[in-house]
Order: sequence, then structure tokens, then C-alpha cells
Amino acid sequence: MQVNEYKPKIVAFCCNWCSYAGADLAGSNRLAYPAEVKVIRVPCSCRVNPMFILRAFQRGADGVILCGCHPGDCHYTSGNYYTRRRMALLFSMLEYLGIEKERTRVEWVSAAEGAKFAATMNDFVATVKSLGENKRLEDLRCKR
Amino acid sequence: MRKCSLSNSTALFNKIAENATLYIPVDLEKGRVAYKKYADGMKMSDALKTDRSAKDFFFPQTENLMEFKTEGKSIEIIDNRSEAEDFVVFGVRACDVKSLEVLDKVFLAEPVDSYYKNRREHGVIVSMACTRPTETCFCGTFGIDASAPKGDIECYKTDDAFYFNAVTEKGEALLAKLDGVTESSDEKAVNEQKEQIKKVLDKLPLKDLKADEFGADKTDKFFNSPEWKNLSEACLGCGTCTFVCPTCQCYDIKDFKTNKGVQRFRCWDSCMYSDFTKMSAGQPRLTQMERFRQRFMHKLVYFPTNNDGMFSCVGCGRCVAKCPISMNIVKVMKTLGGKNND
Amino acid sequence: MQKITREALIEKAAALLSEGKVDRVLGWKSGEFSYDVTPAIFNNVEEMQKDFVYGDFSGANFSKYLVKETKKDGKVLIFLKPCDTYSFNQLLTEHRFDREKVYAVGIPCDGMIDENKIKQAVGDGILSIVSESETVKVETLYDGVKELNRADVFSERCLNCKSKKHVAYDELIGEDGLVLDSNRFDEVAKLEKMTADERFAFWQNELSRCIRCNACRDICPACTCEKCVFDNPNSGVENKAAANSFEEKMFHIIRAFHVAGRCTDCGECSRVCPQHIPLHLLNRKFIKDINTFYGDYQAGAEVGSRAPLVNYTKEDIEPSEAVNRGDE
Amino acid sequence: MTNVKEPLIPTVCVITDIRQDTPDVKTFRVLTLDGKKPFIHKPGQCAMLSMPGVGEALFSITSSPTNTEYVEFSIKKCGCVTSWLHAAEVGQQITVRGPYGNGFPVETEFKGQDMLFIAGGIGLAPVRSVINYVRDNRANYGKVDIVYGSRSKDDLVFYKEIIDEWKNDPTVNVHLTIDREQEGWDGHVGFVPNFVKEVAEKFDEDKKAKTTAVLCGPPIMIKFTLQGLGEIGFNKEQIYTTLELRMKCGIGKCGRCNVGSKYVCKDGPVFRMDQLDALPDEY
Repeated sequence: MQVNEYKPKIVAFCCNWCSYAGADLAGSNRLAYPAEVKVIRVPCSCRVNPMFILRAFQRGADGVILCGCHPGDCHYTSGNYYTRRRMALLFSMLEYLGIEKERTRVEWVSAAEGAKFAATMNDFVATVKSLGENKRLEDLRCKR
Repeated sequence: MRKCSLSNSTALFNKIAENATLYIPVDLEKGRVAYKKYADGMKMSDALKTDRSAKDFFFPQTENLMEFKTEGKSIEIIDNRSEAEDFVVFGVRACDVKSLEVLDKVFLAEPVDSYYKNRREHGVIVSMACTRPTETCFCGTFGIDASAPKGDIECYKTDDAFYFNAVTEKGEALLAKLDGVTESSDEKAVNEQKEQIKKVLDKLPLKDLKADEFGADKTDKFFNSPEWKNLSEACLGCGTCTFVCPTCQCYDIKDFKTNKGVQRFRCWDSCMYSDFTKMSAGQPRLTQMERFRQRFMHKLVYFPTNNDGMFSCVGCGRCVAKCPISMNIVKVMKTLGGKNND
Repeated sequence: MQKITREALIEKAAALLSEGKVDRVLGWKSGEFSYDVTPAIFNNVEEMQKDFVYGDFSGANFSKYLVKETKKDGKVLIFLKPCDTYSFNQLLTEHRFDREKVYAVGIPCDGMIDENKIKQAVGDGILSIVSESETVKVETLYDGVKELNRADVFSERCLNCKSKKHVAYDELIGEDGLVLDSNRFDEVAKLEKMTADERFAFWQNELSRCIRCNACRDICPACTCEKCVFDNPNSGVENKAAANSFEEKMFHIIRAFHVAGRCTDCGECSRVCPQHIPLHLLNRKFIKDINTFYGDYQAGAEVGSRAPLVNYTKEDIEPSEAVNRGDE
Repeated sequence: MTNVKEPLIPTVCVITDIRQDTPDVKTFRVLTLDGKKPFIHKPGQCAMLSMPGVGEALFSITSSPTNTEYVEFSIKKCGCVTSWLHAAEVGQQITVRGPYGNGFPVETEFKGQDMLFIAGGIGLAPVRSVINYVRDNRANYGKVDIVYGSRSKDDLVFYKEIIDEWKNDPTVNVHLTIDREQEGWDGHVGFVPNFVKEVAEKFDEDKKAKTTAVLCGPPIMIKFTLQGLGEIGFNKEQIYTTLELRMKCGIGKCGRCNVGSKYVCKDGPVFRMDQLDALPDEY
């Protein structure tokens, strides 16, 4: 009989201009990253407001990663600088509430960094997998 | 009348908890008091009131009504109501006991609300006389006697014992089961306590608050009073008063999309909220003044009109203590009630 | 700090009303007991003489009422305690009220009392509360008069008062105070030192009591959205009741986040919470983080300052470092 | 427990027909899954329709109780649930509970009376139920006049039925009006309140005395129509209308549809004007 291996659900918000292209590149270079990663394309990492992150957890995500252009390279000049501040504060708050800090991450991935994208995702999935299911920020109604 | 010495209270609670889930008021940190599910050895609070009322047991903040599964164009309704478990709420004060009577008028009126009825049938209320009512208490205004708290079993706690008197059949049945931990007793101690309570009630600052001016069919007298504007001026439109109120029963029905279907649940709602009556076509109560007026008119006039003069306020004083801006039904009654209440 | 009397404020209001400088007064109105003070509009001196009160329980921060008040005709007189002036400035920065329609009188404050602490100390049946310089005399129904140390019953925010200085006013009564060194972040630091499990248990216990009455939001001078996301049926997160622990957390995280960088730490949220949830500890966490990460910033200290969340530097801390800082 | 009928639990029904009446009004025919009428109702009553996940809302039943095959709801697209319904297709299942409310007193006060039906826009929806009930029990009622108006010809709900059936019914007088002149319209132009006055003024005193008016439409129309009817000698006791407020439960418990001590869902939605006057002005 097949053993049901725990597969974490990962949501990756990727900015259209860098990280999404990076993910694309990872794909066309046939660099493997886990299928548990669900990529959501956003115009800019700055588009992601804290509610998106919480909602992803509510809907059953075990980890949420946000990828944007490297600071200084934002297509909209400064979007990712704001992202950086927001997420620093939000993640710090989540940690303060006792939610595992490894479940959230921000990575800067450029369009040329297909390999980095795949490596990041592999690493993130492994980290979240070792944490197990998201229990502290779950909505039981969505689990049944 | 049955008696159980306080030194034996753990045995008493354990006995009750054998047959039903028992909830007792418990002291928590920072002066908070709440009903907690009894576990062996738990100590009952002597506080006058729990922060939230006993309403929660019968009409919880949120409850699932049903579930739906949808596929293509078809819908399946899953009625997942289940029989409630038997439970006992211990130490309910006279005001909260009366509040259930008020809620019954709404939920047990035809068509009967089966969710509420289910819990009402399975719940036994052991009330508790108030030996130390506080300054915010005004149950006497609505004819409630804190020395005769009613419920299914009336309970009096003296310095050394609990005294029990069954009021209803349900109460008798429970009391009969407690024979092993209680003994027969005369009424002397209880009568003394009743006298003492009456004396204290006479000293309460709100003892002279009268509801006579209000009641059935007084809509015209109060609805257009110019006082509403001043009274509601500072109202924030939050729902504190309605949520701590043991008689407020307005609810909303909402759908939640789970990952697998739709859960229809109901939750408390508040007439103080701006979207309470909002429709796509418009809004009959546009300002906070109208919403504020609705709440008090409902408690003091509309509800009595529909329920043989019964007010839907029990004078528990929670809103008096909790309102962020300290506006409350006492101030409303004093302002609108005219000379009678000066 | 000198004690300001009710009479002095009425006198000031009387003068301003008779000079025609203001048309009405936003003030505290006495209630049934010593502590149930209600914000109210006074249209003339007679009304003030009857019911106006300024004392230990005049804690309500009136700044937010200006949003509504300045939409009316005429000019309103508002009394501002030092901490209220920060909210006043912050609202002004956000263009939430019309400064022209307000006459602000700064008044000194020597700390407000938390009636819940008194209730806890003396029990039921409080008949009157009289405050003297260092002590509070509480007359009770059951135990006669009890004397309490005033400092013991100060409200939490006053124990950790951040400033006795008025940062906005048209006129000041009495002398101005100074910005204080407060210990307001101690409690946050204590939580940060706990393990994640302990913190989780702490917040689970606190937030699970939330009844979603929205009092914290509705009193908050920083919460002035015309339509809150939690009231908007089109937002997808509208909710009247926290159906489970997730929704409790979501509401409070999002609310705290939305006021991050704009919250002046006035403490109204914790004061009004009927369930006594220490909501200020969420806001203070953000303030503390902002101070640590991006340099000290006090919302409302000056009009027009750029809030930290609508600002950045190229050298800002990375989120991954931010969350690890607790491990050091 | 589960065999106790819970009023809040609906039944699944299916939309068997959708008719586009006007650009923003559609009429939905609803049957139970085994092809029966979901319930027996009185004219003027309402029912709760819902799509799980979208919401639940109260709609007046537009079909007459004399229709034994199906029930119909005419719904104007204006909010969340209505927009969803407008996008639905035939065969779509929805949930239904009801009927709720008191309905019009067609078997008591209305009996033997001359009827004057007045409606504006979508206000004809609840009135249609009474009109057809009266037409199907013709012997029980006197003369029937229908005054109906809308913004334009295209906005006249049930236009086909009005022209094909009501206009062809010799026992019924139909008076149509639209707000503004329009190409292809040779009927009356003008607002309903004035038109009603014109029509009813011609009634002799005797007829006025034995006429009962049923009124439904936007608040502004109701206000001026009432004024007009008053001027030509109608009493408030002769006029009935139906109210609409936000409702959630439909059974007088959730607390939001009350006007004074009355619950619109339970004590209404039909009120006689003098009863309505006795209520606080909050609807």
C-alpha cells in the first residue's frame, strides 16, 4: 500500500516582472521544484497586502512565500521597498503571535534567476514540510 | 429544601458532572469571570456576574445551521443538527435567568427555532441568589427579585452551605440525583438570607429607577422625543451593549465558502451596526440616532407591546459597565422617563 | 503637575462661547456613578455647569469625534489632554477633519483612573470615588470607605504615559509638560522573550475572548475608514462574528497592521474592550518594531510627517532578518 | 431531533423557466425537484430564495395562488443575490423557504369590493399575484381597475401578459402610463400619482366608497399617490400597500425588519394605510 506522504500546500506570490519570469525560466530550463507550490502572479510584490497572506493560510496554505524583484530593480521603481517594510512588520507580528516564522518568507528573484527560484522553492517546501501542517493559523472550516 | 455544605462542594460538582456537562463561573486573571466547563476540583467564583451572560449557552455567538454541497447546477442540503448533550449551568443570577424567559418569547414562538429549543431542553439552570448586588444592578426595576432567582433549581449560598430548592420538573429530577451529596434542611438560613438581600437591594443606587413610564403601546410617546439626538450623540456604533446583553437576540445568517462546500451559519448581529438594515435598495435607519433609538425602543416599548408588557431588559447592568462611552439604558430611561426618575 | 479644575475649564469655555469664538463644546458629561463619564456636546454654559466634568475618569479621547463634528456648522471647542493631541495631529495629517472649525484647548493631565482596577480592588457596590493627590477614597456598599493608592489604579496607558507635552493646541491652560521616558515597551519585550509556544498560548487565550463588538475599531482615532474592510460585503472577509480562532486573529492582525505607523498609542482600544483584551500590546509591537527597524517615530508628534509604512530607505532590514531578531 | 422541522432550513428547488421581462427584470419559474409547487401561498406573501455561498434574500411571489402548477418570482437586478439569479440558467437549483408574511386579505376585506390596483415599476410584482387571483375568482369581486406605470415602455414588467390577457379581459380596465414620451408609445404619458388621480376622479361617490386600492411602488410614488387619493376622497382604510425591508430569517426573530413593534416579515409585508400610519416613520 502506498504511504500517504505529507505534502505541504505552498502559495507563492510572484511579481510579474521578475519572479514570475524567473519561475518561467526555471520551467523552461527544466529545473525541478515541487508541485505543491502554487504560483500566483501579481503585478508587483507590493500588490500583496497582509490580508492576502492571511487568507492563503485560512484557505489551507501551510506556507506562503512572496517573491519580487531585487530591491532597486522594481519595475515600478519602489514597489518592493514598500513590500520589504510591510512584510518585515507583518512577519514580525506573526512571530509575536507565536506563529512559526518559517512559514512565511520573502525572496528577491530576478527574471534571470531560474535556478535561484527552483532552489528557493525546494528549500522553502522542505522547511515547511519539516514544520508539518499549519495549525496555528488555520481555519478549521476549510480543512474538513 | 436540600442542603450541601460548602466543604462538600467538590463532591457535589463531581456528582452533577457525572450525568451532564457542568458549567460553573470561574475567576480568571485580572478580575475576569467566565463560565467554564467543570473539571474535578475547580473552584467556583463568588463574583456577582460573569463577563458574558448565560445567553451564550442557548444562543451562541456563532452556530452552524446547515451545510450545502453544490455541483454544477445542483444543490444538496446537509442538515447536520444533532441532539445537544445534557448540561447544567450553575450559579446563574436572577437577571440572567429572567433573560432566558425573554429569549424564549422570541425563539420558542411559532415557528419554533429548533436550535435554541434543543439546547433549552437539554440545559438545566441552577440559579443563585445575589447576596452582594453591585451599583450597576437594577433588576428590581423590571420586577425581578434577586432573592428569588428561579431557574430550574433555586440555589442559595451561605457562609457554610448551598441550599437548593427545585423549581421545575427538570430541576427536581436533577436534585433527586444529588441525594447522596445533599441532605434535607429547613428554610431558616435561606429565609434569613432573603431578608438580608432585601435590605441590600434597598440601598442600591439605582433602586428608584422606574420603568412605569415605558411599556406596551408607548411608541408615540417616545419615538419622536428630541432627547434621542443628545443621547446618541457620542454613540460609536459598536456592538458592545448588544453583545454583552443577555436579552439581545438579533442575528445574521451568513454563508461561508469552505474548501468543500458552503456552511450556512448564524451569528449575533447588532442593531447598532450601520449595515444592520442596509438593503441594496436603501436604508431605513440612516443615522446612528435611529439605530440607537431602535435598540432602546425595542427593549422598553416594542418588546413589551408584543409580549404582554414584558420588558426585554433585565437590569443586569452589563451594558452600564461595558459601554465604551458609558451611555446606557439607565441614562436613557432617566432622560426620557421624566419626573418619575429624577 | 498642577491639578486643573472643572470650574477653570467651564470658565474658559464660557469666555470662548461669549466671545463667539466657538459655538459648542465637546466635553465630558457626568453620569450615574463617579466613573461613567460620557462624551457630550454642550451648547451653553448652563449645560456645562449642570453636567460637565473633568476628573479621573475623563479618559475618552475626543479627537475622532472631530471627524463628525467638523462636518457640522460652526466651531467646536475641544479639550485635549497631552496624549489626545497626538491623535489630533495624526488625524490632521490624514486630512480627516477641518482644522478651521476647531478651537483646541490643551489641558494638563495627571493620569486617568481605570475603574476596573478599582472594582477589582474593592469589589462590588461602589457608591462614590473621590480622588485626592495620592490616594483614592472609595465608598462601598459593603465595606465602608476604602483607601487606595492612586498610582495602583491608574489605567495602563497612564502608568506608561509617553508624554505630558501637548503637540497641538490653540491655547494651553496651565504649563506644558515634557515627553517622558516611558516603559511602555517592557510588556512587549517580555512577550518577545517567551517561546513561540508560550506566545501562541498567551494570544490564543486573550484573543479567544473577542466578541467582535468592534468597540476597539470604532473608538480608534486611527480607524477612520468610511467603510471598514470587515464591514464590506464585497471584500470577502466581511464578518460580524469571529467564527473561530482564525477570524479572531485575522481581525486583530489586520486592524493593528492598518494602523501601524499611524497609531499614536493612545490606548483607547484597550480601555474600551469589554473583554479586557490587551490590544495595545499588538499596536505597541508594531511601534516598537518600527522604532527598532526604521528609527524612532512617534505618530502625531508633528503634522505632515511621513508615516514609516509609506516610506522606505534602500538599506531597510530584510523581513527574514526582522523575524530572526528575537533569537538574538 | 432531525425530524423536527426547522424553519431556517430550506428545500432545494429548481428554476424551470426564465423570462426576461424588462432589461433589468427577469421572472423565474420555480418548482420542487419532483416537479411540484414548492408551497401553497396567499397573494402578497413572500419567500426566501437563496444560492448557497451567494446569499439569501426575500422576494415577493408574483404568481397567483390559483396557479396550481408553479410559483413565479419577478426579480429586479440590484444587489448581490439578484445579480447572481440574473446570471443563472434554466435547470439551476436554488433553495426556497416560505411562504412568509400575511398576504393581502383577498378572502375577507377585499371580497365584494371594487379593486383599484396601482403599481409603479417592479412594484407590480406582488400586485400581479392579487390581480390574477381576483381574475380567477372573478365573481367574488366588483370592478377592477389597474393603473400601472414605469419609466419607459421597455420597463413595463409583464408587458406581454398585460396586453395579451389583462387588456383582453372585458372585466378589467387597464390604464398604462410611462414617465416620458417615447417613440412607439401612444398611451398615456406622466407619473403614476397624477394618472391615478385622473382615473379615480371619474369614479362616482358610490364607487369610490366601495373601492379598495392596492398600492405598491417606489416610496416617492406611494407618497404622492396617497396624497392624491386622499384629495379625491379615499380613506386610509381603503388603501393597502406592501413594504420591503432587509430580512434575514423571515420568521420574526432576527430583529432587523421591524418598524416599531411590527415585524414586516411576520406582521406584514401587507399593511393597511391606517395601520402603517400608526407605526413610526422608519421604513
